[in-house]
Parts: sequence; C-alpha cells; structure tokens
Amino acid sequence: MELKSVMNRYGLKQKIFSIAPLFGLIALVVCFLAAATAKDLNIAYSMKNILNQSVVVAVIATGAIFIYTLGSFDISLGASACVSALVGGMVYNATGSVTLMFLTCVGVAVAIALINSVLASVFNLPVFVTTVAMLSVLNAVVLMLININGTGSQIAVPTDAVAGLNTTWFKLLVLVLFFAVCLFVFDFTKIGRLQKFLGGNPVCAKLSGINNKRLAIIAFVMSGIAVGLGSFLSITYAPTLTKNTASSVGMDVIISIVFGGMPVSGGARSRIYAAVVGAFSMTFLNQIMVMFNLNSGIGQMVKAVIFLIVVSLAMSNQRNKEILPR
Amino acid sequence: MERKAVVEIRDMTKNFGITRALDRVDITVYAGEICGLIGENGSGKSTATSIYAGMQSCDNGQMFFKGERWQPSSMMDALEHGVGMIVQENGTVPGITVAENIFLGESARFRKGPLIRRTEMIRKANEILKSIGADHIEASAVTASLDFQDRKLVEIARVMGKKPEVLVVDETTTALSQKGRDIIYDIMDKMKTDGKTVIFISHDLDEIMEVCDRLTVLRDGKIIRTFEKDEFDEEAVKTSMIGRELKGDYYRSDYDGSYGQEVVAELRQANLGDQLKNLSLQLHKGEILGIGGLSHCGMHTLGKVLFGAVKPESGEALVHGKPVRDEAYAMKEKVGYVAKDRDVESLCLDASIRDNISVAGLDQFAVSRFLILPSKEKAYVKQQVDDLSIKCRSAEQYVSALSGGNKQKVAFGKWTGRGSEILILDCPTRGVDIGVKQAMYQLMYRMKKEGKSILLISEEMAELIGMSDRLIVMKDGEIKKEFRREEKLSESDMIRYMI
Amino acid sequence: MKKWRRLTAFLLTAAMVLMMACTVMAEAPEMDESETVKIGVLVSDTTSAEALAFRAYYEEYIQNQYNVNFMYSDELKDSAGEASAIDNFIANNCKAVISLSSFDRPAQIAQCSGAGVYYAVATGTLTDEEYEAAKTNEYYVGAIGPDLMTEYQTGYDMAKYFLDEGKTKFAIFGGAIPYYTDMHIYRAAGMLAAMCDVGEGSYKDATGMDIIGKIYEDGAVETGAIGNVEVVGYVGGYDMDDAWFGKCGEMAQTEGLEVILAVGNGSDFFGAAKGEGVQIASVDAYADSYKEAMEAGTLNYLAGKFSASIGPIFMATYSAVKGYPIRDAEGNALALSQGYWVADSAETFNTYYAVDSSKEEPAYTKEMLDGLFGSSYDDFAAFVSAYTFDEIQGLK
Amino acid sequence: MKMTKRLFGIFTIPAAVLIVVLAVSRIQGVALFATEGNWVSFFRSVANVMLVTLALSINLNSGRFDFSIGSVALLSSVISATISIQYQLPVGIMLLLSVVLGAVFGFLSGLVYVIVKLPPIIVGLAMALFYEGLAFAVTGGYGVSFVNNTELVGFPSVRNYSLIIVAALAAVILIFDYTKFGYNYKALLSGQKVSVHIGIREIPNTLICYGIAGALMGAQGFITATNTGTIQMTLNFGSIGAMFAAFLPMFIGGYIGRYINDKIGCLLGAVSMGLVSLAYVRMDVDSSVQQIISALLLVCFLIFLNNEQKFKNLVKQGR
Repeated sequence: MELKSVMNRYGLKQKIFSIAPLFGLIALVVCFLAAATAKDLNIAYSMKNILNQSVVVAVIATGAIFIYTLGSFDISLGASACVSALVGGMVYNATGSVTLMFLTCVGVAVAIALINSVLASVFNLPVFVTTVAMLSVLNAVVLMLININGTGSQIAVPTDAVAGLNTTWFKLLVLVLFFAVCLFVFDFTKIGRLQKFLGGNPVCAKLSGINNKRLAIIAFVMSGIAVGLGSFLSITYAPTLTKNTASSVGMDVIISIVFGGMPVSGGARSRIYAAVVGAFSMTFLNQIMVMFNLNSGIGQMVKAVIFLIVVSLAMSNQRNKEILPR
Repeated sequence: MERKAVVEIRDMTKNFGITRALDRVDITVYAGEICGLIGENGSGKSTATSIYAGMQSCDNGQMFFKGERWQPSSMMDALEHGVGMIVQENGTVPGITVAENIFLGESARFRKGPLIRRTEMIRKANEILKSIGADHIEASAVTASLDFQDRKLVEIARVMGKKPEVLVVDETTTALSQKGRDIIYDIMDKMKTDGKTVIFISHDLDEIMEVCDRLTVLRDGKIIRTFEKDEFDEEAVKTSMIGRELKGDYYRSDYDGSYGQEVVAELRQANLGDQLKNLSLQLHKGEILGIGGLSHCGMHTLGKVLFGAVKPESGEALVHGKPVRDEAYAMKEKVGYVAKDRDVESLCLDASIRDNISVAGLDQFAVSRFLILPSKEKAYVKQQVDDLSIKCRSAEQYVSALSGGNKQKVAFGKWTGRGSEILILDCPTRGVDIGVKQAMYQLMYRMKKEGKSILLISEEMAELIGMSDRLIVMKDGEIKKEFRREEKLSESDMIRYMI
Repeated sequence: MKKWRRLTAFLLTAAMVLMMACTVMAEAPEMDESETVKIGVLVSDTTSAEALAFRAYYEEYIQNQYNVNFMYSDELKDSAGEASAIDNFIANNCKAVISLSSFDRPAQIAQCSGAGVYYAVATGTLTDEEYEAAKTNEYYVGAIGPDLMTEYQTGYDMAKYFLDEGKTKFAIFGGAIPYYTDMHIYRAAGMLAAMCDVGEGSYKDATGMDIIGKIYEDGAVETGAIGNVEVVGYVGGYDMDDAWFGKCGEMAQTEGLEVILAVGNGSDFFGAAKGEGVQIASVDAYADSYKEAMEAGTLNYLAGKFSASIGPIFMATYSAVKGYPIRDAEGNALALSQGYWVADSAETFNTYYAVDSSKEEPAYTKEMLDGLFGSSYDDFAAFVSAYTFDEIQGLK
Repeated sequence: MKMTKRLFGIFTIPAAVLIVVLAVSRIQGVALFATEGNWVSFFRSVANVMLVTLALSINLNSGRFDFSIGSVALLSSVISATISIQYQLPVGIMLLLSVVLGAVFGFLSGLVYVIVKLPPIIVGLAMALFYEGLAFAVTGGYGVSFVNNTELVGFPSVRNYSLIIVAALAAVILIFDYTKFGYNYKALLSGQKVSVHIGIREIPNTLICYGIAGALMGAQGFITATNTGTIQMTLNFGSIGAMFAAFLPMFIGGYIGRYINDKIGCLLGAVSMGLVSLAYVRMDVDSSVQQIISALLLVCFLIFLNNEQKFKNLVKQGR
C-alpha cells in the first residue's frame, strides 16, 4: 500500500519535472507583467510585440525539433533562412507575386534541407559537421546573392506588398497551423513515433526495421518547411533584406529548443511544444531585460544564468548520478 | 578447527529509488574457502558483493574485513587493501592498451618524477599475464583488438596482479571457453589452498555446486539459506532460490522433435569474415532450431544475417525462398528478432513500455499504417502487457525502470504482438530470473505448437537441449555438429564440439 | 482612402506649422521639464568606438542636464532587429526614437509614426526619395549627419592631404565595401578621385564621382596605377579569420607602401603590422584608442565624428516632443549635413579629444543646445553647419 | 605497422596540400612565401589553428562539445591585456597571464558542468553567453586596444609563434601521454563507466581537461590580440565561430593520429590549414570563395573518413 503511493508520487514527479519549462514560461510571464506594471509599460502593444519577436524563431524551432529528436543538431538554420528570404525577395522583385515569393522561400529552404540530409545520410556523415560545412557554404551564397543583385547591400521587397500580412492574426494563424501540423505528425503518426524511437536508440531502431535515412530526410524536410515559413514571416516583418537577415535565428533556435526542455540527445523525451515554449520564454526574458535597460553585457550574463537554472530544473529528473553526461 | 572470518557483512541495506535491492543482509565468508552466492536476477547477490568490493556504497549496515571495519572508497581502494572483484559485464576499457587496463587507475605506480614509465608498465603487465597463465596476450596490444574471453582475462590479471586476500568472481565463466574457465578455476583453487577467500557468483547450479564449499542463497534482497557442502541438493537450492516449487514443466517435456516440412528461412553458403564460413542451414515451419557455441563462434552474427541486419559478404539469407533485403523486409515476412544485447539492441531504455512495444507493431494498429489513434494503440499495448504479464505501473513507465525479466518480456511483446511467424531469439533468457525463464520456455513451446518457427541462439546449453527440435553446434563460423532432439543428449556431448 | 489620409495629414501639419509659427512669434517657447521623456536610441554596432562615445555623451551628459531617459537597443544586425527594437521602445512608452542604424530607414519612420512616436536620424541622412516621402510626416523630426557627399569629400580630403605631401604609393582598407555599405563606398571613391586629380590618371577609366559606380560594380577596389600614383594594396570585409588577417598584414607590409587610407578602423587592424615609414589615415571617432595611436605616430590623420555631434538632433527631437517641432517654411523636416573634425597631428587631436571627451564641458553644452529649443529652421541650420572645432569653440 | 606505411599515413595529407598549393600558386604566378610577413602569417595561422584544434578535441574526444572555448579566449585575452597595459607588463607576462586566466575560465566552465550535470553542449552555450557578456561588461563594450604598445604588438614573429607551438605541443603531449592524469583521461574517454567503477575520479579529470583546453584558448586569444593590438567585442555567440575552423584540422589530426601521436596529428592538420590560409592570402581569394572551398574540403574529407573502407575496396577492385 505504502509502496504504491510512493510509486504514484514518483510517477507524478516525473511528469511535473517534464513540464518544468512550462512553469518557467509562466514564471517569466508573471515577472514580466509585474515589471510591466511597475515600469508603466504599454502591455497591449507589448503582447503584439512579443508575438512578433517570437514567431519566426518559434516556427523554425518547431520544425527543427524533428532534427533534434533524432539526436542531431543543425547549425545552418539561420543561414538557410537568410538564403531563402533573399531568393524569395529576388523572386518577388522579378515577378511581383507574393505567392511565388512564398513558394520560393519554402522551396529553397526545403532544397537546402534536402542537400543537408542527403549528404549526411548517403555518405554517413555526422549531421552536425555537415551543417557546419553547409553554414559556410550558405554564408558564401548570401554574399554572392547580394553581389548578383547589384543594388547595393540589400534586397528590398516593397513594404506595401507584404504589409497586409504583417499582422498579428496572420502570424498567429501561421504559427498555430504549423504547430498543429507538427503536433499531428509528431504525436499521432508513424513518422513522429519512429523518429523519437530512432533518436532514443538508433541501434535498436535499425533492428526494429526503421529506415533511418528516410526518417532523417523527412525530419530535414519538416525543418526546411519551417525555415521557409520563418523566412517568409521575416520578410513580412522586415522586408529589407541584408546579409545579416535572420542571422541570429540559428543560435536563437538552439537556445529556445533547449530552454523549452527538449533534451539535446533527442529520443522519447522529445516534446514538440518545447520550441514554442522556449521561443516565447526567451522573448519574455528579453523583454524584462529591455525594461531594466541593462548594459548588453550584463544583460547577456543574466540571460545565461537564468537559462542554466531553468534547464537544470527541467532536466533534474534525468540525471545520472554516477557518471557525467556527455 | 576455528574458522577465521575474513569477509563479514552485517545488516546491509541498499535501495535503488523505490526498489529495495538489499534488505538487512548478513554474509560471512571464511579464510580458505570458496563461498557461492546464488539467486535469481535481481536477488541482490551482485549488489552485495559490489558494495563490498567498493563499486558502490550501501545505505545502511556495516562491513568488516579480517575483523576490521571495512569502508572502501572505490574498487581501486578495495583492491589496494586486498579485495578484488571480477565483474559480470565487460570491465575493461577498449581504447587503451592491455597494460593500461591491468593498471587502470594506478598508473601512478610507474611514476618517475611526474612522468609515467610506459615500458616498465608493459613489462610488469606481461609478468602478471604470465603468472595467471594468459601469456598469449601481449600487454602492449590495444584492448579493443582482443576477443571477449581475452578481455576477461585482462580483467582477471588486473585483479590478480594485486594478490588479493578476497576474490569475488561474478558470473564470469558463462562466456568463457574451457581454457578461460580452467584459468579461473585454477586461480580459485590456488587461492583456497593459500588460505585466501573466494566468493563465487553464478546462476549455473551445476557449476556452483561443483566448485563451492558453501552456498548462500539470496532472494529479493534477503538471505534465504546457507547450504554447507554436505547439504547441497539441486532441488532444495532451486526451491529456496525461487521461493516456491516450480509447478509444471520448466523446459518442454516431450522428446518428439518433429516439425513441418516447409523451409521458412534459410542461409545459403553465407560467408562473413571469421563469423560465417560457407554456412548453410534451414529453419522449418513449427521448428525450434537451437544454435549453440562459444560466445564468438559466429552464432550471434548468424541471427543478424538471417534478419537482414547484417549483409553476408557472399551467399544469401532467404525467408520463404526470397532474399532478405533488410530488417523491414524481414518484418514484412513476419520475422521477429530478439537481440542478445537487450539494453542496446532490443529496447530503447529511455522510452516507455508503450513506445517499445508499439514501435514494431505500427503496421498492425495504425490507421492506414500511418495514423496513430491513442485508443487503438493503448489496446494493442495492453494486450501484450497482459498476455506476457509484464509487471509495471503503467504502459507509460520507462523501460529503464523495469527488471531484467520484465524488460525481456517487453522485447518479446514487440514481436509477438505483430504476430511474428519466425522468431530469431538470441540469448532470450540471459539475465532473466527462473520464473520468467519458465514462462518464456512455455511461450516458445506454445508458439511451436501453433506452427511458428523459432531460431534459438543461446550460450546456455541446458536450455538448448531442453527446448530444441534440432540443435546445431557452431565453432569458428562453421557448423561442427547437428543433434536431433533426444532425452540422452548431455552438455558434455555438446561441449566436445564447441571447444 | 490613402490619398485622403495623406492629404489630411498634410493639411493638418501645415495648419499646425502655421499655428506654431504664430505662437513662436507671439511668445518664446517654454521648456516644461516636469515629466521625464523616454527616448529610444537605435544602435546597430554597439561596440564601435563611435557608438560608445555617442552613448557616453547622451547618458553621461544629456541625461544629467535634461529630464530625459535614454533607452538603448541591443546590437542590431538587420532590419528585423530594428523593427523589434522600435517595438520595444514603443511598448516601453518612449516618446521618440533617435536612430543610428540604417538598414531600413523608411520602415523605421513608418513604424514610429504609426505609433505616434517621433523619429530622428543621427549621424546619417536619408536619400532624396526617402526624404521626399518623409519630410512632411508630422513625426519625422529630421536627419543630421554627414551626407554621402560629405563622405565622398572626407575621403577626397584625406587622400589629397597625403598626395599634397608628395606621397604616391597607397593602400586602401575598404571596411564594409564588400557588403555595399554606402558611406564606405563613397569615402573610398573620394580617395580614388583625389588620386585621379593629383596623379592625372583615371580609375578604371573613370574620374571624380563616376568612380562610385565602378566600386558598386565590383564590390571592391581594384589595385593598380592611377596616373603617377598607385594603389598597391586593398583589403575589404571584416572576416577576422586567419586568411583575412594574413591579407591585412601583407597589405600593411607591401614593398614601397607609404600610406594606408582606411574607410574605418585604420589603426585597429594595421597599426601593429605596418612596415617602416608607413602612415595611416582613418575615419572614426575621438576615442581613447585613437588618442594613443595618434600620440604614438601609428595614426597620422583622423577624420572623426565628435561625440557631441548628436546633440542638435537630440534637441530637435526633444523640442518636437515638447510641442515645438522645427520645420522650414513649407513644414519640412530637418535635413542637415554635418562633417568631421579632422586631426592631422597628435596636438590637434588632443585638443579636440579633451573637449570631446569632457562630461562637464563637451563640444555642445546645455546652454548652446537650449538656444535651439523651438528655434527656427534657419537658426538651427546655421548652428549645425558651423560644425568645425574652431567654429563651435567660437560660439562659447 | 611498417615504417613506410606509417610515414605514408603521417605525411600524405600535409604533403598533398603543400603540392596542390604550390602547383596552384605556380600557375597563378605567385610565390607562396615571398616575404618574411608571409612566414609570420603562416606560423600564426598554424599556431592559432593548432591551439583551437587541441582545445576543441580534448573535450570533444570525450564526447563533450564545448561551445564556450571561443569566449574563454576572448575573455582571458581581454583581462590579461587590460592588466598588462595598466601595469606595463612585458609581453611574456601577458602571455602567461592569458594562459593562466584561460585555464581559470576553462576550469570554471568545467566546474559549472560538473555541478549542474547537464549535457556539455548546453553548459557550453550558457558559458559562452556568460563570458561574452562578462568581457563586454569588463571593457564597457569598448574592447581593448594597445596598438601603440610596441612591447605587446612586437610579439608576432616566426620565432615567437614557433616557441608557442612547440611549448604547447610539448606540454599537451607530456600531460596526456606521460602523466597519471593522461592515463586516466584515456581510460575515461573510451570506458567511462568502467573507469568510474574502478575508482578513477571523473570529476577532477574533467575539470583538468576544461582547464587545459582553457589554457590553450588563453594562448590563442593572446595570439589574436597581439596580432593587431586590438580586441574587438562580440555578443550573441559571436565567439563560437572560431571553433568551426577547427573541425577540418581536427579530423585530419584524428586521421594522422592513427600513425603517430594524435597531438602531432593536430599540428600537421594545422600546418595543412595554414598552407591553405596562406594560399588564400597570396592569391587574394575572395572570402565567399574561401568559405566554399573550406566547406568542400571539410565535406570531402568527411566523406573519405566515413567511407574509407568502401574506398579501399574500390582501390582493391581497381587493381
């Protein structure tokens, strides 16, 4: 009898820790609201602002979860978003069609993702290092695109063309729809299930008849779609594109995913909502920093500390006491 | 004659999370004896000895060594003071040399100034290898290049180099050839005659009764009974191990040995390095085909080749007459494969029971083989959990929290659930307690009766003899002998062809 | 609909300006300092000497003199960063935004005016088209800074200075030319134009302002002879990897090189590596590191922005926030050019530096700026155009 | 192993790179080592790449991916330069300071890792943010400049860089191959669990690893700083870029390490990279072209490494 109650409690504990990042987000929201009241903030505007600042990372990170679930790591996402946006912008300027621009963004991003995954799976390369190489290729491509374009340092889509899409509702719609699709694929289809299993134990997955190459390619395609959507959203938000467009996205995605409680080793503990939770948590944290007008250096130090604390809490039930994690 | 107590464990308690691994255990071992510890998996025998040998600490209780309080801080510390242990799993580090393994963690012994003298270390290591009769191993070789048995010998050398007063041998002999076993038996004998102490852990009743002077049985973390040499009795020991009399059959009771005509799976002149040499065999419908041999005779590879997980260099693996392209194809042809290395190859430990069982069965319950409906999945998984009586809190529990036997049941559930017609079972009862073993043997038998085919690869000769319709003995990638099922078949008949 | 709105805006502005003109005539503008005004500052490169000097002037001088509170953006890398930062300012109830970031100025203006926040450009200018579109926007305060022609002239003057000394072998550091940063291209073009004039040659068959187009075509500067002077080396970009540092080192040590002309960061990248007798000229700010470089002779010529140069645009913004926008007769926003302080010796540098870095008595003091509050466009323009060191000191 | 096969394995890659680079520069009509400056910049990139490669591989070999090494270099050089300028210290002391501070910050990264017990990649990210922020805060964002400090900027020379290369290499070889720490390190590397059970203490060993990696990065930060005499600030993970350049030499080093001490492999990997860098300089290769060439080299070498057996089989069949 006693044992049973202990077991129940143990099961419960496991659950509570697994949603610690959600508590982290809630805590940040509370802190934000408290500070906002004290600092006389325009809260309504702020909410819109927070969505604006989270949505691109949230979308891309949600797609990237598929890669992370496999225990892989893609560092070229930001550069890929930049290339997609630039090509998309050029296509708009050539054709004047927003639809074509949208399709181009997604197409280019998916193509890049496919190259990454095919390279990695055909030649059995470690994914992370492949994406490091891809990162430097994409950076070069960005410089070349800007060169080809010949209009100076930027590729600008007319603001009027995309202003209609730069609205809260459109962004929410894209985020919610894409999240729903990912949630469905991740938790309710064979694809997501097998990916989680593959990430958890590739050897066993192979011996369970799972085709790791195909799943890796699907994961990359999902992330490619996300990058395409993200780059389209960033065009609508800031239609003047430069070599630095989306440059911080790559690292923001990694940080958000981890902040949202996703284990870096992937596997069965992967959660599709980690990306959204993490992206919004990071934005709320940033907003709190902004309100206190911290020196960038100190602000970044505070961010690092909070990041570590939240992630340690989230993962405190997964730790091996005996040996250090690798 | 007054016996001198060397090892004393008093009132030892150890918990792993919610599991009580040891419950107020008292053990005393004397000088000049070989004391056996026996019990089912998870009974606590390895836990108790590993605490004594400094591998982990206990929550409660006291230990004494030659009458003095004994609190080793690590295995190295324990070994330094005279207590050495040869562990069950692989206890060597692959990426370094044999000499470095022998002096693992004590390179400082060869320090001259701040630097380590490598040649001196190698010379000393070779000396030790020679002293235990393993001079075929070169101390400067990289350990990963040795086979399993030699790696075990390196481990033994590491312990024996320290000339311990107490030696703990934990299920070491199972995977060794006669030569390896002889080396260990010699060492144990020598220690005994020198008035030192040996604790021998095994699940092999015959072996343990042969070797030991005294025998202590553990069950569920408690000491059940200690048998003196003159009290040794197989049935009595077995009964105290499982706490009840085994009802019904353990293995199958018939000696019929018949099976269908139809060949469901076969290997044709398969070659793969030194693992398979022009090997052909056929598995028939309704047959339990046993394959035995030493750990590295190639039988484990054979299982993988038949499942399509490993490609032979030449020759082919066929199921229902068609070549097996890969695992997915094999599964489509209703082949299932339970791997030897359960925690790595059969299961994803960091996933739930549900995940593990349903991963191979998605094509069974997923709508259009794609869409997973939680209700359907739940029902599918529950069916397997119930059928195999897997003991768990819920199907959401992580597999890592289960006992060895229950883990293996999950691995079975993966394949039985999807109605596999051909099962390749590689060491299916390894590290599984007697109760579960019995259940599995009965399950295999039932499946045979249902017309399913089973390839039973095992290092345990008793179960091969007990279960197989046909029994093949392999050595060095070749088939050395084929036995038909008969009552008189004994382990020594097999061993002759294995070694 | 849109036209309608624009027209109304225009009419309203015009009416307001008229009214304003009337009130100005009627009574002197009054500075009501009862309420703290929050002003957001957009900075793209937060770590440059220039940006840090500007920040120090605002935070350590202006903020102590007026009831204002400056809010700084983080480092900005693209127009999305600008948009986010402005959103942050708006959410934090900033009344105005002063921008030192130039990825997408029209978008910045649109975003600010949409939220009813004043917007001003410091240390830069709008292009003609951009200005046309924004000049009557009620919330657009204006721009004060070196326009591109000033940049061109700065480069020209810099090269001319050395050419007049008889130097003939030059190397050019192109900074952000590979990324098509306009001001760097104009500065480099100015340098080359001076060489064409003095050396009596041409750069890729072009002279004068035509050189600008040539640089845009290549995204780089080509080395080679220009009449009887020669560009012996060129490096662009900020790759900061081994190969790039190798190129920098090699350029600084080119056989026969006399002068390195840098569009920015001159002594930073070349000071340590330069060969015997090589002089360095650069465009930047009056910062500590340049003081040392000047004194040590590592840097020989600096066209530098002075930190107080962003004082007038603050006052124009502050004035607008307080209800006294500074507009010309047609109601147009400010568009004023402002140049650099040029130091060619440690002595002049130190004189400039002492004033520039002072937090008690900076180049533009409160007294001087107060005079601009609610002033006329012309007075304001006259004040800004007298930007040289001597002129400013003369005002004191 | 036969001596010829060994020598072949050791020198194929650097020799091939040298030949290709020489051939290309001959075609282009430029001499690779035309001036003293070319030698200096070659030795600088060798030293730079070797230090980062060693620092990265020390932890990566043990499965610990540390993103913070770049920020350790930044922070330690910022502080050592500030102190050296303030007290007008000789350049040797500044180097020593950088190395010691690097070791301290590396050690601290490691300490956080062993305390929070999170995957190293996460800890590395957090520490990178933290150190970048700290360096920024310490200098008020201005960075450090000592262009005119002839003592400090007089450091770059073939002799000095060679001294650093030799000293660093000798130190790591000694520490990793001839000390108790080194023996335990190797044991933990390929048999973590077994080694811990035996009683090798993993935490101190890990801390020392982080400390050594930090010390190497301190030296690297020093080289970067004394090269130009300025240290530029960076935020938002700007410091991790340095690490990516170390992947290719690390893989090359690993390959060469089969035939000779792996640390010497790292040196030869760095030499190969130094040659490529110098070729970029001498032939004035555009930076986007550089990036693509480097990426292709990385991918091609990886493809070779991961499919070596297949290549060997192909060669065999070809015969």
